[in-house]
Amino acid sequence: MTKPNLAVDLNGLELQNPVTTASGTFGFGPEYKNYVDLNRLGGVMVKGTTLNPKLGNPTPRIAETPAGMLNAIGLQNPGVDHFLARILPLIKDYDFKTIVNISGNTVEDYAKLANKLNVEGVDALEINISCPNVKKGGLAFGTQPEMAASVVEAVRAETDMTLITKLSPNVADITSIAKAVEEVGTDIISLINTLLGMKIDINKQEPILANKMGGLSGPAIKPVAIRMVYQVAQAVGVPVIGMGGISNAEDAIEFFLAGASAISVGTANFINPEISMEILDGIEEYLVEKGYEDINEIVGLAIG
Amino acid sequence: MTKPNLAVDLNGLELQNPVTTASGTFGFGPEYKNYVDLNRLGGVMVKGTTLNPKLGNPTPRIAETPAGMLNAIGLQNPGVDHFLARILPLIKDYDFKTIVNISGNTVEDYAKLANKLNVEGVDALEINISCPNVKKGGLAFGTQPEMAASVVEAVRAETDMTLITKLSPNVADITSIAKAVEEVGTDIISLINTLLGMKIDINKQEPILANKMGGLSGPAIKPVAIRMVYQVAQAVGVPVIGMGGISNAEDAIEFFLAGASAISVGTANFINPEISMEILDGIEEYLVEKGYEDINEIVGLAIG
Amino acid sequence: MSKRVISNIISQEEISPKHFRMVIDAPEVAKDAQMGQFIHLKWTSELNQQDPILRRPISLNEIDKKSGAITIIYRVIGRGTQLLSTLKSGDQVDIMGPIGMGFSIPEDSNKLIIVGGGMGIAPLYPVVKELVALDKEVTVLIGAENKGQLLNLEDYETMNVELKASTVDGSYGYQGFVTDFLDDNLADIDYIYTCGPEVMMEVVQRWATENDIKGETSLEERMGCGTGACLSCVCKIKVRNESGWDYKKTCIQGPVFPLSEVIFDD
Amino acid sequence: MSKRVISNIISQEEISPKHFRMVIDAPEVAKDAQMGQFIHLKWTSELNQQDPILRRPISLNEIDKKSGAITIIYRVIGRGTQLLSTLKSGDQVDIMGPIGMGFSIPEDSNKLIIVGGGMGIAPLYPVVKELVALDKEVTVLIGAENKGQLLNLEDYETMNVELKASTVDGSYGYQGFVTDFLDDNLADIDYIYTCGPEVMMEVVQRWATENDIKGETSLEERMGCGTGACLSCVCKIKVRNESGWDYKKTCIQGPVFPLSEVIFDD
Ligand SMILES: Cc1cc2nc3c(=O)[nH]c(=O)nc-3n(C[C@H](O)[C@H](O)[C@H](O)COP(=O)(O)OP(=O)(O)OC[C@H]3O[C@@H](n4cnc5c(N)ncnc54)[C@H](O)[C@@H]3O)c2cc1C
Ligand SMILES: Cc1cc2nc3c(=O)[nH]c(=O)nc-3n(C[C@H](O)[C@H](O)[C@H](O)COP(=O)(O)OP(=O)(O)OC[C@H]3O[C@@H](n4cnc5c(N)ncnc54)[C@H](O)[C@@H]3O)c2cc1C
Ligand SMILES: Cc1cc2nc3c(=O)[nH]c(=O)nc-3n(C[C@H](O)[C@H](O)[C@H](O)COP(=O)(O)O)c2cc1C
Ligand SMILES: Cc1cc2nc3c(=O)[nH]c(=O)nc-3n(C[C@H](O)[C@H](O)[C@H](O)COP(=O)(O)O)c2cc1C
Ligand code: FES
Ligand code: FES
Repeated sequence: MTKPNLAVDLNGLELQNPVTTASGTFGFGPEYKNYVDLNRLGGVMVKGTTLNPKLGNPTPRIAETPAGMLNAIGLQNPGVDHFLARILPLIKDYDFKTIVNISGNTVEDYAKLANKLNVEGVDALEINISCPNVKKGGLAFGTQPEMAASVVEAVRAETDMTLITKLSPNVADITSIAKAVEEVGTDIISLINTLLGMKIDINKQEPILANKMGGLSGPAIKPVAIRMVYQVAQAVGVPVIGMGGISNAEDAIEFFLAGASAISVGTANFINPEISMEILDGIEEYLVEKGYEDINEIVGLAIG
Repeated sequence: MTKPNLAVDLNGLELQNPVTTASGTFGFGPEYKNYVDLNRLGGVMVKGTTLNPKLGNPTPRIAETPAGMLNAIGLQNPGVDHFLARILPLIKDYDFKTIVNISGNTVEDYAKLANKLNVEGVDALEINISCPNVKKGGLAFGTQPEMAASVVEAVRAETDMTLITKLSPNVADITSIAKAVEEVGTDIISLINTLLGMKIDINKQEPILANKMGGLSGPAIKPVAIRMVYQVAQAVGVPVIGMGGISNAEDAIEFFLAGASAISVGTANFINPEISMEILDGIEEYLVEKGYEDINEIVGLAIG
Repeated sequence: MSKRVISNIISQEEISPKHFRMVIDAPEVAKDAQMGQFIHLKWTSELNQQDPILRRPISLNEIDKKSGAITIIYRVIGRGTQLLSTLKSGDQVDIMGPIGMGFSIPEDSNKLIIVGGGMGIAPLYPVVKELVALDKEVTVLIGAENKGQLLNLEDYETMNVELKASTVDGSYGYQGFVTDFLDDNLADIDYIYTCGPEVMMEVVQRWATENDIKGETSLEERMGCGTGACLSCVCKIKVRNESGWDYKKTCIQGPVFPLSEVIFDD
Repeated sequence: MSKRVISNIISQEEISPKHFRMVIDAPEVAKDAQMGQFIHLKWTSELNQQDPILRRPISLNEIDKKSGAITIIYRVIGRGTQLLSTLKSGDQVDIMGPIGMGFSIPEDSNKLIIVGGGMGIAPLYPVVKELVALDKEVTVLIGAENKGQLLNLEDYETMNVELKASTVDGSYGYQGFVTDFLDDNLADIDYIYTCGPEVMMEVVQRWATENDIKGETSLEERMGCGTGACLSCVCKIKVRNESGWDYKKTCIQGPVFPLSEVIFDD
């Protein structure tokens, strides 16, 4: 029995396997080195990075919900300069692809970030368009096709690096956003980011999160994520990285069948720090069991 | 200890208590008579009713998901004429308010339904705007303010009955839809309907639902529902009926604190057929424990 | 009348790999239960346990009205049945039941046949018991993967019935499918009861039609409410209307339907 | 080094209403564990169990490096601890640990004091044991709602420490708050260790500052990952920068911090 091929080529971004870790849930990678053989990961989407350091929101920053959790971290991060000077050197020699998740409040923020990150060691940028556009009253870039496209266009102008655009699920028609960012040159689309949610403490009679609202992640949102991957995979020509609630290999396989060419593991890392490796092994087992020689064979099989 | 007041006046629709059952999850009411003292319910939103009888979708029509379920019933119902002739007589003498959930594929459908349902025994209409607008390529009415308003306006023109507009959560900005339907005369807003989702059978490599996609309901969606109720309660002046994942009294209280004046129990009826009564009792206990004399005192307490 | 009760498990045993027999103390359910009805159960009495969230429909395999015990036999398929199988005597389950329209026995029938395949044998056992009690001439045809999965085999062996069994692996009886027993020698049968995989029931239906034998079949569909409210469990049943069929609710209008009226095509 | 292990429960007992002591066989964790560190645990070894979904951080109350056993003491607060409390000897839990920066003992300190309130007494017990082993002069001040909640009380009573206890209901020792013990007679103390409700720690911090006593405190924040990745657990710690503070991760940069550097205001 020969081992099935797990390598995927995402429009030029070559991953040794399709298992990546979702931004904000895996730090910069080394946080998990006690639990995971980092060299076996396909890619790591590092914590959302901004132009200047950000302190983030007050605590409580997380709340538990049925089969999920809310987070309102507020993009706490040391800023792109610190990332380049202090963190990138620590991670660039691992075998995983280093994908930097970038966030801004203006189109210019994104462009400047892309410009700064146009360096060796960074393999791709993941553009987080779920951020509020301060010039549009805080409406998230990712909720309107034109705004989403304007960000990607500005980033594209700064770099030839592989661009992944990460879509927000808080929209009526995810395909219109996907098509808009494809048109202006994104190489890959990743989805989904978190659903906007809230939880109230009925004793204190106030929202649990200091920020009141937060992003819902975890198994609870998987059906929404699968649906959106399924829709987007049919609407665009670029490859899709699927995420949202993936907690085991079966979940990951659902995403491949729905049309994802690679997947990201998010909240599940908190529940089982070793899960990314278990998922990788489980995907391989599934392929062997079903007689496939290549992971790419199962991508989109449930479409039709 | 005097019993706290549970009666609520929703812009003219007077419910003996704020516990109602969500459309499509409680039949017409009598389906639950073995389990629930129907006369103790505040209201029953009956199964989505259309102009003509509908057979609905092929099976499987439901799938289980983490802390939730998907459904794609396809609005199977006997049609409004049958409802009026055969079903309304069976339920109109119960103490609960009979609220008819109406669905259409054109604005005219809704108007005709409202016209026919303008009869004694029907206490209010709940306009389900999550349906696809066939004239707009199947885009759901509830995803655009103008389309949503056009439905409510047409219904308003036909009847003086209390109108509840039920919002779809599959939108970027729920408040813009809420404001649009308030402007054209809805008396009450109910939310949320289901989130669009999907599940794939990894052995058969195809979607589990015959209809492929379905509506996600149950505890999984509660954080999204709470967030939307919280947003809408602040954006509009009309009362809000909250629903989405309510499975016990604590969940219901979260919705009141978020700004709902009444609540609907949906999927939880399947899990525990007696739950609506347990929720009613639990709400009363909470009020007593915290020393409130009236349910209306806690509405919106978490806003601020 | 169907009701909801939290009930104690009297016993649970693995009768064959992945196949379990559970006896539950549920006098309120047993009292009203009829053959062919089912219970809709949650594997735990803790309803806030949301994983999995829905109840599971399982047929009544035995109804002991005197002791108030009901017996179910089930196969571990997925998470719901797997969790159910971890329970022990003394643990509790949350039951809705008895639910549905059960089997009936036409007064004028004397030679009756039972055709059960796999887990479909489970709901048929109470029918056989009843027929034997009524002194009818009963032929029992059952088939499964292997001997262990021939449910109630030992019971049937001691009963006054004509028993034929088949296994796919040949570990007991005839090696093949239970439908292979359906030949012309059986054409003088008055009435047929069947339950099993859809492909099997289709064959039985065709044979019954050809031989002009009436009968009943018990169907399985995914269920939400178990009360007739959610419309998730519908099956296609022939009726006299334009399209020739209508959707009926398997939970309360079934699970037992006249064999000739079922349309197997979903 | 922190690792993930599925471990057997050796024993669990309810030591006071809603308060449980659990002993777990976890040699891999015990081996590296230091006083003040914690484990991040899931109440079941079945990770697909998503209700509740997150792990729970609990301090190490005893570390037996020889036998490989670790002990935790916890109070039932919500669903996670409630489910934990249903487990019995032989059941399994899923542990990540040991995690975090523990307590340290400054070499030049001789008179040390422990101030523990409520569940905050739990992580302090290993410190007292260590100090006593090092022949330091130790004062132990503990306070709780009632006698049953004075954790490790019997242990402290047999140890060579100056022990003062308070209860809110007066069921043992002084009736009042543990911080009432903090008077000028204690001003010759070298070093202080504290853990408890935030209001208590604030009082202790103020008193320590006034009397110029250095020390350490252990904090609690809601935790996601327990690895330093998610940034959910941050607390405000004084640093020399423009704003005078920065967020530090309670999980891996804490839970123990220098008492004077903590800003209690969230
Ligand atoms: C009226 C009726 C009587 C039944 N009697 C028996 C019986 O006596 N013994 C027995 O072993 N099984 C019986 N079944 C089938 C049994 O309900 C399923 O095997 C069980 O629900 C599977 O649950 P799971 O969590 O293990 O599987 P999963 O596949 O994880 O379940 C996922 C979902 O699909 C549903 N589902 C899966 N298989 C079936 C099925 N065959 N029929 C209906 N829903 C299904 C589940 O209820 C659940 O909602 C009966 C079904 C019906 C409708
Ligand atoms: C480093 C550390 C050590 C701890 N040591 C102990 C100990 O030894 N004994 C003990 O009884 N408790 C200890 N706690 C508190 C313990 O973690 C909480 O009581 C527990 O998480 C409550 O879980 P629950 O599901 O019962 O409560 P719920 O309120 O239902 O939990 C909901 C969420 O809030 C979090 N949460 C609730 N209370 C706290 C809290 N006080 N601190 C952090 N997160 C919380 C939970 O982890 C969960 O994510 C410690 C906390 C930390 C951070
Ligand atoms: C604590 C936390 C922090 C996150 N931070 C970011 C971030 O900085 N940038 C981003 O694009 N997504 C962020 N996300 C979203 C995840 O990357 C992912 O899209 C989402 O959680 C859905 O996947 P999951 O359900 O597997 O977690 C964060 C999620 C969590 C739970
Ligand atoms: C099986 C099923 C059928 C439903 N049918 C309708 C319907 O006909 N009309 C409607 O407006 N909503 C319908 N809904 C949505 C519910 O009324 C409710 O808005 C939604 O399920 C969220 O509440 P829950 O999470 O408590 O179930 C249906 C939901 C379910 C689960
Ligand atoms: S299971 Fe709901 S109608 Fe049959
Ligand atoms: S718990 Fe995730 S960083 Fe501390």
